[in-house]
Amino acid sequence: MTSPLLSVENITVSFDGFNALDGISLQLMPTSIRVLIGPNGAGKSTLLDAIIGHVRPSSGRVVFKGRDITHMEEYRIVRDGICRKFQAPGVLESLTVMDNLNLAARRRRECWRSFSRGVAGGTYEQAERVLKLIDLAGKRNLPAGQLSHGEKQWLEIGMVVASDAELLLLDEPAAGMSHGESEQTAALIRELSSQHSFLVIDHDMAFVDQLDAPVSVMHMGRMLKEGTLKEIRNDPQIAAIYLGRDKEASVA
Amino acid sequence: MGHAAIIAGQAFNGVSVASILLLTALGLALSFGVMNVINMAHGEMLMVGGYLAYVASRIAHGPMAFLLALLLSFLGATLLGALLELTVIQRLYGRPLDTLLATWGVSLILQQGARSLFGAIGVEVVAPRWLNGSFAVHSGAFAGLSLPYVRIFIVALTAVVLVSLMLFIARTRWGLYLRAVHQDREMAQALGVNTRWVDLAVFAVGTGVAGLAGAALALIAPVTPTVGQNYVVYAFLVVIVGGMGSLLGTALAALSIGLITAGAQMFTSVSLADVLLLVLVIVFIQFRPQGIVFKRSRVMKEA
Amino acid sequence: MKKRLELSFDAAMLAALALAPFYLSSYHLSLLGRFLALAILSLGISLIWGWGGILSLGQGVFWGLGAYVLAMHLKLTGLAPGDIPDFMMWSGLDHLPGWWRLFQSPLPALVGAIAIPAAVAAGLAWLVFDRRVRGVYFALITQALALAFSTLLISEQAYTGGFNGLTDFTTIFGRVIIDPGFQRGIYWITLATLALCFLGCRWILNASFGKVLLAIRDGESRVRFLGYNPAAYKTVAFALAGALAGLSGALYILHVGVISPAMVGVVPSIEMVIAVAVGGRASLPGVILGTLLVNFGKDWISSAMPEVWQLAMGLLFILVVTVLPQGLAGIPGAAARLFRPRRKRQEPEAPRREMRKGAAMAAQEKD
Amino acid sequence: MRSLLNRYVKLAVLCLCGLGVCGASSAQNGTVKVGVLHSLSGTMAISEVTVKNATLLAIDQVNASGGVLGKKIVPVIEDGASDPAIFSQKAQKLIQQDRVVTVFGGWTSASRKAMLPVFERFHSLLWYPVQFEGNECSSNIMYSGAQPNQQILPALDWAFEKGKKRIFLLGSDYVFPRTANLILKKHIVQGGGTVVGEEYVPLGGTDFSSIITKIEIAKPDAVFSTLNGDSNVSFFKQLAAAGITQARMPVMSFSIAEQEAKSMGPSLVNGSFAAWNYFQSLNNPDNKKFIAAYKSKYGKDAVLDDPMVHGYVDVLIWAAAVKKAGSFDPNAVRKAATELGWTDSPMGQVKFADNQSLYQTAYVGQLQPDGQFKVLWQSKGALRPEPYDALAFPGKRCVVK
Repeated sequence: MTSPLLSVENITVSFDGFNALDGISLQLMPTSIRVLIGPNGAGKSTLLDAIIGHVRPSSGRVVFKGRDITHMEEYRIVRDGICRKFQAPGVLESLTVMDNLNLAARRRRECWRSFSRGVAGGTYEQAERVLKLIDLAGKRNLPAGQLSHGEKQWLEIGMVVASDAELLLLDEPAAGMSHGESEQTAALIRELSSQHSFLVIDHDMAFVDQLDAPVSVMHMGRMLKEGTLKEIRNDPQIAAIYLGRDKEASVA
Repeated sequence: MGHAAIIAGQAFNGVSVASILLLTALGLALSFGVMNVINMAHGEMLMVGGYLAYVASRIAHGPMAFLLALLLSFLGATLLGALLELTVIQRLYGRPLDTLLATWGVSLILQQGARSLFGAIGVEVVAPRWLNGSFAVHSGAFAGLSLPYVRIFIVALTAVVLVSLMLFIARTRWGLYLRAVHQDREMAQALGVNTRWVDLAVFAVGTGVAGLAGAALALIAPVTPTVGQNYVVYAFLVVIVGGMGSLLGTALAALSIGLITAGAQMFTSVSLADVLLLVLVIVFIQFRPQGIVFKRSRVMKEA
Repeated sequence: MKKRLELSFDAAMLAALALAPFYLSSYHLSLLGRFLALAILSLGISLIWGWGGILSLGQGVFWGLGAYVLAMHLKLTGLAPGDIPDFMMWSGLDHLPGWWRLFQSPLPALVGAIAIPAAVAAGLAWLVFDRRVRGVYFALITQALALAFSTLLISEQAYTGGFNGLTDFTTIFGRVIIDPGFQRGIYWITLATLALCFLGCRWILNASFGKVLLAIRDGESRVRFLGYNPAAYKTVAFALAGALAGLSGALYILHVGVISPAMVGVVPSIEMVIAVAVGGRASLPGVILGTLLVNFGKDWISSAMPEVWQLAMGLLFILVVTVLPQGLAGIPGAAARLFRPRRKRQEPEAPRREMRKGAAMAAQEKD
Repeated sequence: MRSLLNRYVKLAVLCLCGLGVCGASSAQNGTVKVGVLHSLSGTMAISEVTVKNATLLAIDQVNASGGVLGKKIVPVIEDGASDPAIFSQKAQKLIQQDRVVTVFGGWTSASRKAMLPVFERFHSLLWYPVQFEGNECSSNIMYSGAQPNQQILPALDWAFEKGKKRIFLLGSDYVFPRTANLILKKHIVQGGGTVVGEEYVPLGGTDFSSIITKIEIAKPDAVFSTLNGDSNVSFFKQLAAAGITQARMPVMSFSIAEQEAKSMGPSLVNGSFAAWNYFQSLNNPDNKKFIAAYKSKYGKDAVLDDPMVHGYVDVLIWAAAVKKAGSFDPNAVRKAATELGWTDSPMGQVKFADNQSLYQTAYVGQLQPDGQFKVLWQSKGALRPEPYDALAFPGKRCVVK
């Protein structure tokens, strides 16, 4: 049996006495996809925050590739191989599409190595490859700020992919996308899962269905259930939570 | 004068310095917390308040005239603040650094305006007779201690303003709106809070309180076109130390800065005490970059 | 083709400036020289503010450090052996403090004038940026620093010359400063230094460093989550700006012959920023132009109508920031947009985007 | 495109500079230009504008009496903006662009120190009207303001005469107070007194609470104050609020003259003391004429004080020296000025000593409710100016080339 790529062990995160994450655990194998769903405020984004070091858990630990990364600096965690796409599109608006990808693909990320003009071997090819993958080759020299909302989402997924991290955290990658776009996104993620692992948050059940991956349901900072989407859909307890609290349940 | 009297006297001096700082910083902290705007012309609101108190003291006479002056300073500075918000600040929401520069421009214009109207030489507001003299202790451990009534008045005024602002925010409907906008602007907007009005009101009231500070300051110092500049840099430090948008944090920060300054001035020169203060602030943010009072928010938005 | 045209313009510009000693009066040449020295400082401000999004209201501190270090050297070279500077005498000192001796010889003084401000800038920046304190907070801290620096200079009169500052320099590197030929030499040295700094800045901004800096301005957290350490990049940028400021200060006093606390405090520091804003904060040629225009303008207005200067300055601040955030360098672009048909939807959407960005920044400030 | 345009603009700037050269003016026949360089903006404008007015009054009077050497004097007024670098820049402009024959101006020592190298480089002459800390002696400056031995030390003599031996030194944080206090300390100790405290506040400082506590602890016989400008108002207000009266602890100020007293409101400083070389209340015919002329030019409510009268006297002495030398050459003029002999002036008899500073009388006055000083004491005749105090700076001597 291979060891898990990521192992979240019993993590608690509290804000002013309120536990956003309440002793949560999660394991993720290499080259696998896991989907996180749950009503608003369940702590999904906070879990991603905790993994990548954006918030610090008050107890528990995060282990990545056998190393405890709970108290590592964010940028070191990223250099270690975890990359995240945030909920709101966060492309770098005054850089061109290509520069966005180049920055993400760069391996030499230390400041003192940033004064050379040339791009290190492989970076450029990597960026080119991703550019084709996300279908923005025609807009390579456009400032990212001028892209449409869907294109920005794609570019940001592209940046995460270009970073070549082993674990990619995607927070609502399909939000605001048309039906066709989100289908394409799901296909892309499935395709890439042969090399990367994904932890995906999304509300759009059609999208989750297309990912065809195990689903974990979160509620009030706890892990409620894990299983296939079908199992989850048929669980009366989960239906109650969704129906009772969240209109989005109607989508499911 | 015994040691106890000296220490008590200096502590009181620290509190009285802190009071003016707090009155100045309250508006800054409020508008920074709610609108993410730092108004570099805030010091000039102090100056405007001072000049209005001067004008009022010229027009009205009698024992209660100074209370009228306070009212006039507050209202005048509030109106000016509202005008500033409508003409300049409003156009620059979301560009906090540019707001800084534009409001610095406003402060230059206000200073020059004051110079043209009142002259470069400071004017003086004579304290009302009931504030003359001081509260003196003649016997016991605190013999020799004397607390000027003017300073006691300033401390009391600050306490009243602070408490009423806190009550206003905690108890009234407008306070509720304010807290909502402070926590999540977009959500508040979606829930039907008119954020434009909240912004305007917060900014105007904040400058109004600074005007009050100016009138209070006029009791112990001359009103000059540049009087605000002396205070506003320290008020900025108070906001940094206090944490964004927290009245309690601002009050604690003002108090600590006042007391530290008063303490340091006893052992070293006034200039070195100022330098020491800045060093302490930089050391402080190493430990608490978010300030004394900071609520960790669940809303972690990312750019 | 376009590149060649640009290059020839660069050369023409440089030639026009290099020949200035032959067609400008001695007074105007000395003005131009000191403003060119200031333009070096402006390049640094453009680096941190225009590209890195770091607004510093305390550049006068680093500028002043450079100026004071060189001024100390100049003061020492003008002394008879065993003598101490006059202000030390009337402040009650009877011998030269040890750390003054550091700058006795020219090389340590020249290196110190650049390295000391750079080191101080780096130290401050690291302390602050590593704690993720930035934006408005950083601007306010640097402003307090400018105030503290000038207060300290004034109060330590025995070591710094106090309020009067340091003045009355006679020789440098064995040459007599007041010699007109030497003045011309200083002008050319200033111009050459400015040209070199300009090229240097352009080079590092075109390298990945510049891209990362720009990226940090757009979204600091985003850059951090791409595996970069923004604090390190910002610290390096700030140290570079500090070095440029120090160099600028050192050259400036060769033209002016005096450095005093009044030239390094809160108000001069913010005037340095406005010159950059007028020129266009993110355009290197723009900031040089802005610096020359604002300073010549100040010289002219303050001669013609002194009381108007402060009003003009205030209006300039407001107008540049609200109407012309790109500064003069933005005028050609704005003009071009006027004559070209507008893109659909792009224009009306812009303010809303700003607003959203503002809200995000508000939440992010000091995150 | 953008950068191209920038370059055009830059070239345009250069052309403008070039035009500036052609526009450089030169003196016409029948007139001669003099520079008047004071801060008309910034923190020092308060004080310096009045000196500028007095200087202009004197120029008017000289012109009215036919000018000098048959030429009308044309003042070129420049603003030093309270910034030493600008003082140096404008001094250079006056000498090089406007080709003035001499310059009247400066107030702070910082501005004088910044201008000094310029005047030495271009061999021009500056007339400096304000009392200062001494320790300077340039052949290109005429120092008409008091040296320490003409203002501060006489005040100390007077205090000792009155039995006030425990002195608290308080000043704004800049060069004049610090150096003045250094000299005072030596003389206080030598005269058998005690320095019970020495404190400085940053220029423009308004909070004196800690310092007043220190004064209360030290219990001095008198406070010697070299506070500048508006800080005085704060100090006196807070002193009064703390219940300290002038009768209990008198303050001797070296920077409060009639102007300051007027703006502070005389009631605040009533009863405090000051030492100067001129008070508006001096009773002599020249002073009466001077006051009348000034009021008719600048309004009935105008008050006059020491630096103003120096700015006025400087012009008159310069004109006399030019006549004596028969030339506007700075070198000839400064020589002639030291050889003029005693002249009557609003401040009594004065003359320039060979060290280019002014012989003048010291007065101690007490502020009256009407804002005027009552002269309590005056030195025995005009005092010889000593730029270097013999006790504090032994072995230093002023020799003008």
